Amino acid sequence: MRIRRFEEAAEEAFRNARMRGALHFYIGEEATATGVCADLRTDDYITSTHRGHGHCIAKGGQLNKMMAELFGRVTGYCGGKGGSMHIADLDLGILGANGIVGAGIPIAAGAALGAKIRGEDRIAVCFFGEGAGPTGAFHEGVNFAAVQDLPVVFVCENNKYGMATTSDKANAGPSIAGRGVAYGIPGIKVDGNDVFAVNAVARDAIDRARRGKGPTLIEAETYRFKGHTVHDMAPYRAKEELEAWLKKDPIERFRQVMKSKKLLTVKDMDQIDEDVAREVEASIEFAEASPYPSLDAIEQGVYAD
Amino acid sequence: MRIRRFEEAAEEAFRNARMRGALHFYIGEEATATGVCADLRTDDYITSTHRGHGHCIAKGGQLNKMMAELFGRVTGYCGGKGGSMHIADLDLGILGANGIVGAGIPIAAGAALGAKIRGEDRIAVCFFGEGAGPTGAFHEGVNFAAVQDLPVVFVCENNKYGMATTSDKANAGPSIAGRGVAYGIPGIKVDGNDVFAVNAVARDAIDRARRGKGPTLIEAETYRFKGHTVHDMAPYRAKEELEAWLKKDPIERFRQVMKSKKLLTVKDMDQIDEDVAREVEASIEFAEASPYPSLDAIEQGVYAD
Amino acid sequence: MTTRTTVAAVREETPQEDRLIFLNQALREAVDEEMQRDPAVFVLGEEIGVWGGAYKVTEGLLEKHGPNRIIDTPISEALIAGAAVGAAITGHRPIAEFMYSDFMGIAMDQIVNQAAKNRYMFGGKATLPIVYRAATGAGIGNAAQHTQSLEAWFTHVPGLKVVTPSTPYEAKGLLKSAIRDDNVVIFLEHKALYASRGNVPEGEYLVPLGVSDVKRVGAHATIVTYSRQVIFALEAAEQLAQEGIEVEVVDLRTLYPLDIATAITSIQKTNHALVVHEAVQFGGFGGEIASQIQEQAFDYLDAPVVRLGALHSPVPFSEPLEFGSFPSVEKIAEAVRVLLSRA
Amino acid sequence: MTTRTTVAAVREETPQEDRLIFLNQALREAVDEEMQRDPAVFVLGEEIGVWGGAYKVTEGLLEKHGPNRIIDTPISEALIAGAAVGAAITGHRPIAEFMYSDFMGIAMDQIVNQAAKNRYMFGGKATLPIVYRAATGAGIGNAAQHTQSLEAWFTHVPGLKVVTPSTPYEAKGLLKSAIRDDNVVIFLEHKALYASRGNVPEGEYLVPLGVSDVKRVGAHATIVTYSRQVIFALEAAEQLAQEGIEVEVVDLRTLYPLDIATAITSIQKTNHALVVHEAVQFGGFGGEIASQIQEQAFDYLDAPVVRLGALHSPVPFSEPLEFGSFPSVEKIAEAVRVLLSRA
Ligand SMILES: Cc1ncc(C[n+]2csc(CCOP(=O)(O)OP(=O)(O)O)c2C)c(N)n1
Ligand SMILES: Cc1ncc(C[n+]2csc(CCOP(=O)(O)OP(=O)(O)O)c2C)c(N)n1
Ligand SMILES: [Mg+2]
Ligand SMILES: [Mg+2]
Repeated sequence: MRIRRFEEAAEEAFRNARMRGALHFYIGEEATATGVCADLRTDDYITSTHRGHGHCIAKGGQLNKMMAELFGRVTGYCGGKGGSMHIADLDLGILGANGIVGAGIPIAAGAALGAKIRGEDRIAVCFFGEGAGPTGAFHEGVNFAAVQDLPVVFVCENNKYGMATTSDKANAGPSIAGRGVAYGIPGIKVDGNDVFAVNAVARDAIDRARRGKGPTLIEAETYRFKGHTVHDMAPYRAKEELEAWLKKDPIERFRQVMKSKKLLTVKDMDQIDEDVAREVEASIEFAEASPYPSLDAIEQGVYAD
Repeated sequence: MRIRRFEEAAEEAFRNARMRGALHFYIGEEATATGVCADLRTDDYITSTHRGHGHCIAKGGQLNKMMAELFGRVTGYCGGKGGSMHIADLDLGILGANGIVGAGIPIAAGAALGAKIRGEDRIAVCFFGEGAGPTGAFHEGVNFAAVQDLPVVFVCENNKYGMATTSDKANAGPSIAGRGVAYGIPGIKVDGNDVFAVNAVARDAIDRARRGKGPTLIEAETYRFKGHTVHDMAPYRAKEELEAWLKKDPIERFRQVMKSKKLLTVKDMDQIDEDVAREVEASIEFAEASPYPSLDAIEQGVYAD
Repeated sequence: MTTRTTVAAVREETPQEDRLIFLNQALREAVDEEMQRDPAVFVLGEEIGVWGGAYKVTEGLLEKHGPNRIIDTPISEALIAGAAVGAAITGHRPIAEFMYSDFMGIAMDQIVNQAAKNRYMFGGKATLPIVYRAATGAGIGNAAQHTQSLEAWFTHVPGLKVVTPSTPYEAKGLLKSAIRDDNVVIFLEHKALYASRGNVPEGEYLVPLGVSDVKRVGAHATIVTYSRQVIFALEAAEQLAQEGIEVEVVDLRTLYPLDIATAITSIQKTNHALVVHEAVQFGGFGGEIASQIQEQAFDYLDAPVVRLGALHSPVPFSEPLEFGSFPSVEKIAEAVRVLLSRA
Repeated sequence: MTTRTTVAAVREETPQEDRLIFLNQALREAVDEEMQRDPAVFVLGEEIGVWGGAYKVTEGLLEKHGPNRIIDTPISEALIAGAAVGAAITGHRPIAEFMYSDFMGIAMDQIVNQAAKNRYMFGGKATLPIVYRAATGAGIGNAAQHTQSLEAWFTHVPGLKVVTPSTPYEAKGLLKSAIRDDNVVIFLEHKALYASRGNVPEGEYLVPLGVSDVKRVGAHATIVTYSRQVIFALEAAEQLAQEGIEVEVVDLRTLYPLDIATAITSIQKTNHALVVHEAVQFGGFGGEIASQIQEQAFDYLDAPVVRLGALHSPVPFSEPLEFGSFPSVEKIAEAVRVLLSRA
């Protein structure tokens, strides 16, 4: 069973690493989404960010629909209306990527509130970057979740930067996890590039939420291998810093562990790699072969009737 | 000198206790504003709340202008346009009461930022109720002040209730002061009904801010003797709770200390009491004798030209 | 068009019997009935439980429906709006109360960028049946931060519906329709009307969104308005009747979707249009109404469409100034006289 | 009125020499010059320092003026707006940048309930010289949360001024005037115009707030517009000229204070008015413009004032849909043809 999950994890991690055409790359941070979502049920909820491809795939999102959306085609997740920052798959509990930093936090609290009201054991996971740490939405959302003991896990992906702003210039205090105390909830820091470590911490937090014991605040330390967007060359970062982090590539590390623990052979993993590569290429072909939505779609889907 | 200040303090405290015609009474919480403002310079700034009479008086506000404003007269602080919730006296650094809970917090941070930019040693004090603790404005304001080491003192008046909501239903975590850790700034709890204790804590925080050492978060524990507004009979509070707090009347306690320490005689204090009473009555006469603003004032003062 | 309204009126709006209650009671009944009808409905907001709501709309509902469905929140307007989004998109029908519509400024991102747009951004898949209720308007000395009429902001946001009732009867029927609507509805209750009494029949009835109502029939001029100004307009019409001026009063009731046809039909008859609202005139919703009228009834107009809204200032505290800042019965009557004097 | 404009133009707007620069450069010069001119001026916002601003308006200013006057803030829009209030009321002239006007939803309380109202609520005593800058508008694939045109919200708030430049020349001159203005100015920069080039003279000049500009003279119809749509309107006018239709194009430049007189004078000549903006048409500022036109030029109109704005939806991501959602050169030209065909 664990192996099976790790296989999924691996597969998904690889997939993430292969994502292209996106505005905000998740490359280098795959272990976090993967390690967290590996323990979620299909009917659990996640809210995501502007850097949402990894979360979406880790929760089971379909590459074809994602890629088609990035291309603005009618076959995309949003029929081309949302684009990269607004991909959602409600059937998979993916309540949407979000173009507004921090905005997913109150929404996740609301989804958790809904589950609590219905007395279900579904939970919500809220992904957000450390750049969302200073937003009022973070505070209002986490405080309410803590007051109400809501079944939600807050996962801060601290990749050290929000555009060019370093975490310490954005967030006062020692750490995001350290804020747990202020809200009377557990705050845990974890190596966000170690899928096993993330998974272990997430499993406890998810379990805690499911048992109605309230929210947990996880801070996964990771790094944005690429620039903020496809256009950003990140001149504000030291070359050494990047190189040091490249050595901690979550996927490389995963491969090493798999190999040493003899859970997957290099051959297996290369095979997965190839399969994924093929799948991604197929999704691009799918997207490019898909038509654009027709103009009369513009005013459709605004209101439910 | 200390005595002198305490006399002012006493005088101000008494004044607060005598305020009438207001919407939100500060009665029972006078020691906090008094103890804090006693160490402020005239050129220091304060931001206040919907329950702002005490802050205004403690910072030197004039009873006549205040009372006239409550009566909506042209002689009031705002020419009748603001009312109780919007009294300001910029010459005294009183940047305004505020009808929006939490809104004064970013404004105080801005005033402190301004002082820092000019390289002055002025500081800003931000009063807010524990009900503002959950607002995004609180978080954004305190976080920024901490990141920038701004010369500001955040004073939370925890009077246990925000309308009918108890502090624990509003704020997660052990205490407001306890949040200091999250922002990497000192967080201090103090008996808000003991003017000497408040003054001691405030003096350190003010001094710290003036020396450019950054913000402090003070939580003064006090109690709202009256209902939330003049209309509220506070049926949601236990009679015993109120009685217990009435025993801790900050003014009574102040009188005891003054007497025991022989700093003021009962006679002196009754004298002050009488003077203040007369002053307050005079302010009411002043207000009632003042005319209402003329109708053409409605569109005046919207824009500077 | 007037016919359509009447038909609608007959079909869904005939009072079964006489019962005078306050507008906030009418709203309470709507919330209570819908909560009983549909378990997906719940209420969240500040002081709605123990306190019973700043204007007592939800009084007694905590005792009746419990803390799981009547949820007191901290002072966190962005959270209130956003939690409603999260709950709605996962199958609930939240009613979120803002104590004053002025506080919605804190929640505008969640209301506009999340609630209003999620359905569309997600390709029309998501459904967000949310009602954002708020007390709005001036007239009781609350000063500039507790008195604004901000409906114009919301009418400009695709994905939102905007409802502005003027009577207890409509308040109840419109709120029930809003709660059952699968869209995000901004429901603006004028705080000076909470204590107004009106006839509200026992039991089930709905007032549909998007149908204007002719509140008074007249031949000389048409006043198009909504919310509390409907009451003022009717009083003004009464005064003018003494002078032999017969005014028709059209209550839009919902600003989006907007039934302008009822107003157009009236104006084709009266050839004179006065648009009135309490909100600041400049940039107000009156501009949309007046523009549509002159676009659609241009050849029927004997005079330009005239707008009457609040003066260009925040709402002042001092009583004479406050009452002088927004349209009054006298100002409305005078505006009609001037309008007719022009023809 | 046109005369007044020309006078103003002559007095304050004559280019000294030719120099083609980008609009974001023009804005940078305005900020830089005003910072040198007045030590009370400083800038705060997200990514304005190290990054140089999302659209590079403040690039290089951190190096030049230092971190004390070019202040990178955390992602805290309410703080940005509120800190500007606190700094302004204590003697500074802050320029606060919102990366996208869409994010102002988070700061609406501070902008509307604090910045816009403090002076008035405090009896006209406080002075808040704040410029809130923001990138606005669609057209570069940013999707629904990074593309809105929200000027209508701000024009409806007494205490705010609203500026919407269409060319680099005006962007610089208007921004300098806004920074020197003692009021709260909402300065909306269309992001599709940052890379547009135009003639900007070296050195000091101002473009006053509250003065419209006739961008093209024509006899048959008047297009009243602002921001990027001015560029589209001029292109449409060019096309229509081929067909013998002479269109006059009035650029409002500032929406509050609003110089409608220049447009009225034009319409009294052309007898036909088309109001165009990129914002959603329903509830948009076009309603105010169209209403004032028909109020003031009723007897000169051969046809109703026509409005052309965006369709009723959030801005879609997919390119064909995005471009189809707001007014284009073709749609404007067609609207003029229809307008004239009616007379
Ligand atoms: C409310 C808001 N403010 C500003 C932005 C512009 N913005 C987009 S991403 C970003 C940085 C976010 O940093 P972080 O949360 O750490 O996420 P990361 O990009 O590092 O994954 C900013 C400032 C936004 N989208 N929303
Ligand atoms: C943003 C906002 N939300 C709600 C309100 C309504 N309101 C006014 S005072 C108050 C309670 C505030 O409690 P607290 O901050 O503890 O101050 P206290 O009244 O106890 O002095 C509330 C909810 C408001 N004025 N502003
Ligand atoms: Mg980051
Ligand atoms: Mg309190």
